[in-house]
This record gives sequence, structure tokens and C-alpha cells, in this order.
Amino acid sequence: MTQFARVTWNAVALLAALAVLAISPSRAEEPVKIGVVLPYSGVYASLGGEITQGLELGFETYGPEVAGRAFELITEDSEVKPNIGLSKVKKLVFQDKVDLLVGPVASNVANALRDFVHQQKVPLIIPNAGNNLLTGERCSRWVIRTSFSNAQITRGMGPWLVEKGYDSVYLIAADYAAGHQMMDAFRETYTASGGSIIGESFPALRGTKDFGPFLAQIKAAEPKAVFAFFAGGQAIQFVKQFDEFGLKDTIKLTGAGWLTSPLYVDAQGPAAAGILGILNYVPGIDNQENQAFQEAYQAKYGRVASEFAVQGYDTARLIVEALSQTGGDTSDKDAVVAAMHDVSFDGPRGPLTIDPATNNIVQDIHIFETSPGDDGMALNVIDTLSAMQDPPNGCTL
Amino acid sequence: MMSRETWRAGTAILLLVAALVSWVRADYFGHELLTQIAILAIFAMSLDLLAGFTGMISLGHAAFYGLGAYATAAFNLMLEWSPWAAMAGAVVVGAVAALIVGSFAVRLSGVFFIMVTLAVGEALHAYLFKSRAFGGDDGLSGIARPDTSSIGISFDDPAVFSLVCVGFACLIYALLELVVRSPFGRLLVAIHLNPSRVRALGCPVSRYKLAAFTLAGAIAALAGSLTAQHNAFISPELLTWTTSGEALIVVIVGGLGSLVGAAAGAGVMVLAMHHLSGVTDYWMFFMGLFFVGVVLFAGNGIYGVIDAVRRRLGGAAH
Amino acid sequence: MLRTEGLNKSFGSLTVTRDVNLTLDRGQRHALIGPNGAGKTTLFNLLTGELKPDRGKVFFGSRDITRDTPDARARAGIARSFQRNNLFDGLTVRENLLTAITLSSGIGHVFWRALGKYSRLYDRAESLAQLVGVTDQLDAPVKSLSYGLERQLEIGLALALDPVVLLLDEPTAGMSPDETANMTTMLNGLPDDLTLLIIEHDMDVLFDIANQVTVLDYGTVLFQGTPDEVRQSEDVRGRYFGAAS
Amino acid sequence: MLLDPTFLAIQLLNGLQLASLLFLLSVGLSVVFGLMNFINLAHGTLYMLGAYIGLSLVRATDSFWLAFALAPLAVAAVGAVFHVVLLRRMQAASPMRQVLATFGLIFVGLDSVRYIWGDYSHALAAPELLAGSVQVLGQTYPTYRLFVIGLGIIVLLVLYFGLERTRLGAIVRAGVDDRETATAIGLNVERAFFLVFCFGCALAGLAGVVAGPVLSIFPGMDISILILALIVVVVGGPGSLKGAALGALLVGMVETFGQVIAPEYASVVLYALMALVLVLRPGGLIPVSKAHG
Repeated sequence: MTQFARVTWNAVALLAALAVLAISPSRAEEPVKIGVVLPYSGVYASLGGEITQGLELGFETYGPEVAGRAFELITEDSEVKPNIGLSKVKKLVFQDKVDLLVGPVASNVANALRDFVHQQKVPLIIPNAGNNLLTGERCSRWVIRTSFSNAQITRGMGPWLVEKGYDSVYLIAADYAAGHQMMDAFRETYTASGGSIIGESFPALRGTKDFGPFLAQIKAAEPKAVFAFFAGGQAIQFVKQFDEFGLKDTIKLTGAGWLTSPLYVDAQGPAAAGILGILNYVPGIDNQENQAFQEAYQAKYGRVASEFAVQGYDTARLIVEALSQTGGDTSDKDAVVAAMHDVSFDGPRGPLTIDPATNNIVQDIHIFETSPGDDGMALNVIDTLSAMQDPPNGCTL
Repeated sequence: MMSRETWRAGTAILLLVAALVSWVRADYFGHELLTQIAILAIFAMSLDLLAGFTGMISLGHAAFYGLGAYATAAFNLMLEWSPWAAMAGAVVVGAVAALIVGSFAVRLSGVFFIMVTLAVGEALHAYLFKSRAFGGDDGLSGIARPDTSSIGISFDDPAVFSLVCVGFACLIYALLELVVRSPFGRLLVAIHLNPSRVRALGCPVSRYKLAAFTLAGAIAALAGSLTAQHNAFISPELLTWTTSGEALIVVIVGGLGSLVGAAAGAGVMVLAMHHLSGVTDYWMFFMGLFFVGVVLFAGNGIYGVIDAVRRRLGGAAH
Repeated sequence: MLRTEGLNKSFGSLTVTRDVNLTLDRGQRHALIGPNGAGKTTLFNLLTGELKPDRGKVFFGSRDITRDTPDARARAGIARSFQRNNLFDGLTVRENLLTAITLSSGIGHVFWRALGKYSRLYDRAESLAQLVGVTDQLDAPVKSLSYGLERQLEIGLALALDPVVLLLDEPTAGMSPDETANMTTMLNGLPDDLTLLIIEHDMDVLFDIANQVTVLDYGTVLFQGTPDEVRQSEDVRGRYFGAAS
Repeated sequence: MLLDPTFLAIQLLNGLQLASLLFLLSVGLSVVFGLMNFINLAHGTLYMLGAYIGLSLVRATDSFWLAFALAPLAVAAVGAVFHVVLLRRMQAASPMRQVLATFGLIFVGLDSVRYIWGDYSHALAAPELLAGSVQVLGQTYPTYRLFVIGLGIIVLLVLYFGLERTRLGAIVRAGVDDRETATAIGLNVERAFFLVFCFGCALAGLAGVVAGPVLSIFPGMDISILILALIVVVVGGPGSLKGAALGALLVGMVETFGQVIAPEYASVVLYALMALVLVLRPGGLIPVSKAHG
């Protein structure tokens, strides 16, 4: 069971670091200290766990050391609270004197951290939080993102849906910044391609007990497709209720890929069949790197690696490759960030680079369909939009 | 036997000395913790005035704390007021909001009061979470601290800021200590003990409770304002029921109705959170259990233990 | 001084006060008697404002105070004691008295000066304690008082308001004969211009103190007159004293 | 769209379904409040526990109905232990201390659930019998939701007749009315309270299992529903069965139609409703008439 593996990340990370040290006992070099601030409690605790596992596997695979320096992960629980996250980051920077920071999951926490790391000039590598502004208006040389921006995920779906004949959609997303940003990006490209949006709903992120009221509205509006963004419990609910209310027969359900994440697509069951998703990663991507990653991850953790795990995995690889360029030197933070701009590699998601203009990742975005597979639901990639790159969006680095 | 008040003041001085010693010895992160403790102490003491002295247990006190933070951000970022003016404005906003909420809440007692304050806090949280003007769930950043470069010190220095926060905590303690010793404060306790009797003695109970509620709201807003300046960031998270709940835990673990207990509780809470959350992801479990234990057995928390020493000493002297 | 006009009060279908007209003159010692459930305490609560009448009016002097809150009436000079002891548990006797004195001296709103600095309040507390006979217990928690002393303190709290009208709800209930005698002496020693309305079951006490008696029965005024008239009234004797005497 | 009768009918059903769940959850809370002047803030935790125990039972036995029957019993057992270990010891203390203890238990319960079942979101599958959809006025509507509505009505009726016609019911009514007198005339109010408390816990557990196929199961599901349940209790009037039913109906409908008519303000409207009721009728819409007010 996963929870037993995650009882105390600190202890695990410490043990891992000790093990790494034990393998290379002759090295007298200081380890590279990486402060990891992710949620290990609260609503996103499961994501924090996935990313941490990805990170550990990544350092194992591409490390375990660089230029004689091992990696020491110091994990802190952000609790998905901005103030707590900031306090933990201060602890990591001031007390533990970490070389690099990795985190967080939630954009509001990332917003709270941004000014602090910008002032302290400690590189923060974001392995999830997708707020556009973090690599747009509020970008910083010291904030690098290996996950995605919200707009980057959904922008490609607009023209694609119009092309497939879905020329009228209803938008529905959780009512918070991420939901609005994803819908804004979709709306822009979709209407530009000639599609028409015939309704929008933004149910509350928390506290929504039931999608029934919204589903009745969608049904009455009679769109050809629905484009949705929900994650976690809300995604499970939405997909199941969409089916139960009989909308699936006449309306195509599409959305940002978290709608049918491998973490819970089996809980959704047959109701998820036929849903179109768009995301930066699905476990079924067909390339060697991904196969190797999934095999290693499943061998280690006994579970399919999710889109969150891969973001942790690639974050570790980015760090390792950048530090190998600087010869293991982390004292010159500017050089570390410059090295990250130079790194490019083929990961499980496909080819990756960091855009020096925004510090956001440039990556392939995958469109996939959910269908019943041999064991549980399968996510099959049906199209790939290659090298999606964000415009600067007001960022001047 | 030393009087209750003298003993309390003595404990307060001891706490202050402890704060100053740790200030001298603190590194950057030590100042961070000290700042957090001082701000939480202010917030908790304001709740103690309500819960401990007046008997109004609120689960929505974070509404005023959060409003103080939001008002500071709004005045500072949108109206471009100076940080000092924004702080003063925030206190006024907190007081006015508490006056409005209190005008119907103070008529309710016990569990009803808990539920209404909880609902008010959640409603405000729900509103701010959605409001585009105040940054929604993303919050607002870039709130400035007072500029005191003219006198040669910088509030951006964590050591200076932590000292300022400790100073504010002392000020609030002194103010509240005066209030609870005053005729007004004594009547609040009497209202807590027997509201109908005080009314029969000619006390307009609701008005007194409203005054206490307003004062507590203003002080909570000050704490919120300091938090906004401390983090240079605000978000709706500040107003959640868990923030209120944690403050209540601090007050009860510290000892209801003692002020200094709330301050001590703040120290214990921040340090425990800092150490426990590093040891286990399930630290809320232990915190909750500890809290239940205090409610069940320890009577009046940390200060209850301290006060027991006074009574023991008093007994021995006879 | 205190006057009611056609007071009516019902709880659901039960009428507990019916067309009560009562007049208390200044300095009058007025007793209210009647069997249990006659509506005596309800009438008290209507006078002090804890309850609002369905119909009828209450006048204090020439002023209509029917809509006034209990605290406003207390400030105007109507003080009361309670049937069941209603003190501030957890405080000492002195603190109990100080609470009442703080309110009566109009400094309750002062939040900027410690109570300890008002020495005249402390003097007043001591003289009141002497008046009601709890001087030895000034620093004892009220929880430790005997029942009789609690009753005495109960009246001390009411007296602390310097009332014009004092309403006492069974001041001697549950007291020993000695305590009752003390109480009677104390009540007889109250200033002459103080108007007193007293609910009392003990006829000896009643006839010792009262100069006017109202008999309530099922919410209505059965009889009004001097103690001697009451004593002689066959009606009252039959309905009320039959069992008692 | 609002004037379309089929649309209205569907939304009405949605509202009823939520009301039904809220009724199951809040009736125990409300009656216990009436009896003891005490409110169990960990009631939402029991609801969450019911859902998770149901989840484990479904996984182990593959039978929703078994979970439906056993999970409430398990939750009632937890409630009984909680009553014996904590509440009974605290009887001398003020009700406020009891409320605070239950507040602490929210944290304990949340982390316990996280530790045992993990942080992921889950959902229960509706039982075979109720899995599909039926046609209501020509619209497809999930059968399971109709079952939830029916269950709520059945529980309401059972409780109504239980309170009116049984000895326990009579004791409970007397206890809510005037506890001291009921105790004085020799009714065992304590035992009645214990039974009512456990029964309320069982209903919370039942609500958890029943909610499983409609709402998702995740750590934290307790708080969002607790606040709704508290609003139900306050709006309806604590201590009264009819009040809980009316409050649940009102909150269910306001939540549902609020999201249709004014999604921006849906949550705030609910709190405003509660504030309004408290100002105008502090005892709730159907207050319990306490003897001697």
C-alpha cells in the first residue's frame, strides 16, 4: 500500500540519501541539497507523493551523483497552504541552505513563493503548478517550470476539435484560476478556428456536491461537445454523472486530460469510455524512454506512473543534466539556470527543453481517447501536437 | 499568595525574556519562526478575549484576520497607501467588519454562536476565493513593509521585522491586560459566567459583547496585516475555518482566559508544527489528539499548569 | 411608583397572568402571595422585563416602560433577586458585589483603567457586605457559601444597585429559622422610601414586613388589602390558607 | 430554460436528492442537539468514515448492499465508543467542552482516514439493480438518485413514527422538551440519549455509503458536508425532526437552484439564508417549544 511507503518522506529521503552516500563512500564532496516543498497532507497530498516518487526514481536513474556529488532531498509539507509553503521554503533556504528548490503542486503556493525565491536568487523548479503568470507576467529568472502552463495544455484542443467536426461546445471548469486559464486558452483558439461556444459554467472548486444542476443545463443547451477541466474527486464525479444523466449518448465529452487521469480512471469505469483528453503525458505514450520509465516505476512502486510522477522524474533529470554541465558546481546559481536553458533531452513525454524566454517547458502535448482495455481503462494517444511553446505573455527575462 | 494578575504579568515578562533571548540567538530562520509566533500570539490573544473572557467561542475569527490581510494588500497595492497607513486602515476595516457581524452574532450564544461565526468565515472565504478583484484563489503578492530607511533600519531585515512583531505582541498584551482588569473587562467575565444576572443588574449585555467582539476583530485584523507584510502575500487560505480552528486550539492548549497562555500556546503551536511536520505527514492527528487530551484532562491548558504552581506556592506559604 | 395596567401573558394555551392591575406606592412594603403556579414569578418577570406581556402596560413613575429591556429597567432603579440563587459562580463574594456596584456607579464601559484603582467601589462593597451579613466571607468563592448566606448575597447584589423598587422572589425560601430571622431584620432595616415587592410563603415573615398584600390565583388578582384584611378574608383563607395554617 | 417544465423537474429531483442526503446526515445532529444542547462537530467525520468503510466492504465482498447494511453499524459502533470514552466522561463539563472535544476529533479522524485509506479519491459503483438510468418526463435520470430520494423519505417516515409511537420516542420527545422534568419523573434520558446518539451516527454512516456512488470519496469530504449539515440544523431549528427535514429541503433546493440561477453567488446565498433565519427566527424555522421559554 502506498500510504505505508509514504509514512515519513523525511525518513525515506534521508535513508535514500544515506544509501547513495554508502554506495560512494570515497567521495568527500558535499551532496547537492535539494529542498522539496510539496503537499504531503491536504487535498493534493496524493500528487505530492507521486511527484516525490518520480523525483526519487529520476535521481536514481540519472544520478545517483553528479561530478562526485550525491543528491540529498529535504522534503517539506506545504499543506497546500501558501503561508505554510513559504515558511517551509524559508526554512529550506535559511536553515538547510539548500542549493535548489523543487515545488510546489498548487499555483497559489507557487505565487506565494515566487517573490521570495526571486529575491533570494535560489532556483525554484516547479514540477506541477500551471498558472500562466508564473512563466508570463510574473516570470523570474529563478523560477523554472518542468510541468506545463495551463494555456499550454488546452490551447491545442480548439482547432483540433473544430477540425473533427465538433463546432459547438459547452465549457465547464472548476471555478478557480487554473480552470479559468484553461478555458480562456481553449476559447481563444476554438473561436478563432470558427467554433462557437454556446454555454459556460464554473462550479465551485470546493463544496460542489453534485453536478446534476449543471448537467441538466448542458443537456438543454445541446452542444456537440463539452470541454471540461476537473481533477481528483470532482473529475470522478463529473465523468460518472455525465454518463448517468444520459449526456454521453448525444454529446462528446472532452477536456484537459486530468478528467480521466490514470490515478482514478478505473474508479470511473465504463463511464469514462470515449472521452477525449489533452495532456502533456499519458502512460501509453509509445517511445523507449517512456517504456523504460514505466517499467522502472512500476517495479519500484507497483503502480502505473501518472502525469504527476513523470513531472517529478523529468525534474530530476533536468537537475542532473544541468549540474553535469556545470561540473557539479551549484555555487553560481546563475550558471545553473543558464545550464538548464541548454539542457534538452528526450523524456517519457517526448523531446523537452526549457524556453529561455519564459523559463517554461517546451514539450509535446498529447490528445488521447479513453477506452476499455485488458485490465481496466486504457488511455490511447490518437494525436500529438509537437513542441508546444508558450508565447512570452508579458515575460521579459 | 501572589495575586492572579501579578503571576500572569510575571509569566508574561518571562515569555518576553524568552522571546528576546531567542531573538538574540536566532539565525534567519529563527527570526522567521519568532515572527510567526508573535503574529499568532496576537491573533490568539484577540480570540482569548472573546473565548476565554467573554465566553464567545468563535470558529470564524480568521475572517477578521484575513480581512486585515486583504485590507492591507488592497490599501497598499491598489490605493498605494503607505504600509503604516494600510496597517491602520486594516485595523479599522477589521473593527467595522466585526461590528457588523457582531451586531447579529452576539445575540446568539454557545453552539449557535459557533455555527454562525463558522458560516460567516466560510462565506467570506467563498467570496474572496472567487473575487477577481482581489486575486481570487491565486491571492495577491508584493505587499510592502514599512519603509524606515530614514532612521537607518530596514523592516525587510528579518531580525528587525521579528522584533517589530514581538513589540506589537507586547503592546497588544499590555492593552488586553489593561482591558481585562478594567471595570469593562470584569463585566465581560461576569457576562460569561451569568449573562441573565448581569442583565438584571442593569448591564446592556449585547452591547458589551459587541464591544468585545469589535475589539477582538480589530486586533485580529492587526495580526492579519502583519502576516500580509511578513509574507508579502495574501490568499483566501487565511480565512479558512482551519485557520480559525488552529487559533482556537492555540488558545485552549495555552489556557482560556489568561492571555499569556494564548501567547505561550502560539509558541508551542508554531514550534510543534515546525518539528512535527518534519517527522510525520500525519501531524494533525497528534495535534488533534493532544487537543482532545487538553480539553478532557488538563482543564486549563498550559497556563492552568503555571497557575497551579502559584496556588501550590500560596498553599505552602500559609 | 410602579404600576401595571391590565397585564396579560400566556404560554401557548396556558394563561399565567390575566388582567393584573397592581400599584406600588413609594415606600410601600407589598407582598405577593398565592399557591404554586399562581403566576407570581411570571408577574415578576413582566415587571423586570425578562418577559414581555401579550397585553397591558407597565409604568414606572409616569413613564411607560412596557417595551424597555431588563437592563434598562434595572438602570432606572428596579432591582430584583431571584427565586433560585443566581450568582456569579467562580467569583468571590467581593467580586460578586463589585460587579453589581460597577454597573450601578456607571463605570462599566471604562476599559482604560484597572478596576482596582476605584477604591470607593471597594468601600461600598464592604459596607454592603456588612448590611447583608457576609463580611466574614468577602474573599470566599461564592460556591463555598452556605445556602442562607447565598440568599443574603443575592439580596446584596440587588441592593448594590441603589434601587427605587426592589423585587424579592422568596428571599427566605429554604432558610433555617435563624437565617430567616436575620433576613427579616435586615429587610425591616431597609430605608423607608424604598419600595418593596416581595413574594413570600412564610406568613410570619410576610406579616412582619408587609403593609399591603396582593393574592394571586391562576394568574388573576384574587384579593388586595392590608395584612389584617387578608387575614380576615374568608375567601382567601378558604382558598389559600386552608392548608397552610 | 428555467421555465421548461422538464428542466425544472430534473433540477427539482436533484434538489430532493441532495436534501435527502443532508437529511440523513443532519437529523442525528439535530435531535442530539435538542436533547443535550451539544453538537457533534465530528459528525462529518462519521459520514466520511461510513463512506470509506463502505468502500472497503465493497472491495472485500463485491456487494454494495452488504456495505449498505454493515457500514452504518460499524459507524454506530465507533460512535458508541466515542460516547463511552469521551462524552460520558465529560458530562459534568459544559456542553461547550464536549463540542470542543469533537472539534479536535475532526483532525484525528481526517488523518486516520488518510493513514488507512490513503490520499486518493475514490468512488463507489452503484449496485447492479440501480446502476442504470430511467426516463423521467422524457429525460434520462439516474435510477440511483431516485433510490436516494426514496431512502430519505423512508427514513423520515420511520423516524416520525418511531418518535410518535414508541416508548423510546416518547422519552426522547420529553427529553427535548424539558430534560430536567423528564429525568425527575424517572425517564432514563441518559440511555435514550446514548441510543439516539448511536442512531444518529449510524445515519451519518448510512449517508456516507449512500453518497458514495453520487459524490466521490476523499479525505476532506467531511468538512464540506459538515458545514451544510450545520446550516440545515440551524435553519430548520435544532431538536426537531420536522425542522431537520425542512432545513434539508431548503438547503438542498437553494444549493441546486442557486447553482443554476446565480452560480457566482450560490455559496454566499446559502450563508445569507442562514443569517436571515437566525436574525428573524433565532430558534430556526420549526423551533422546539421548550417548556417555560
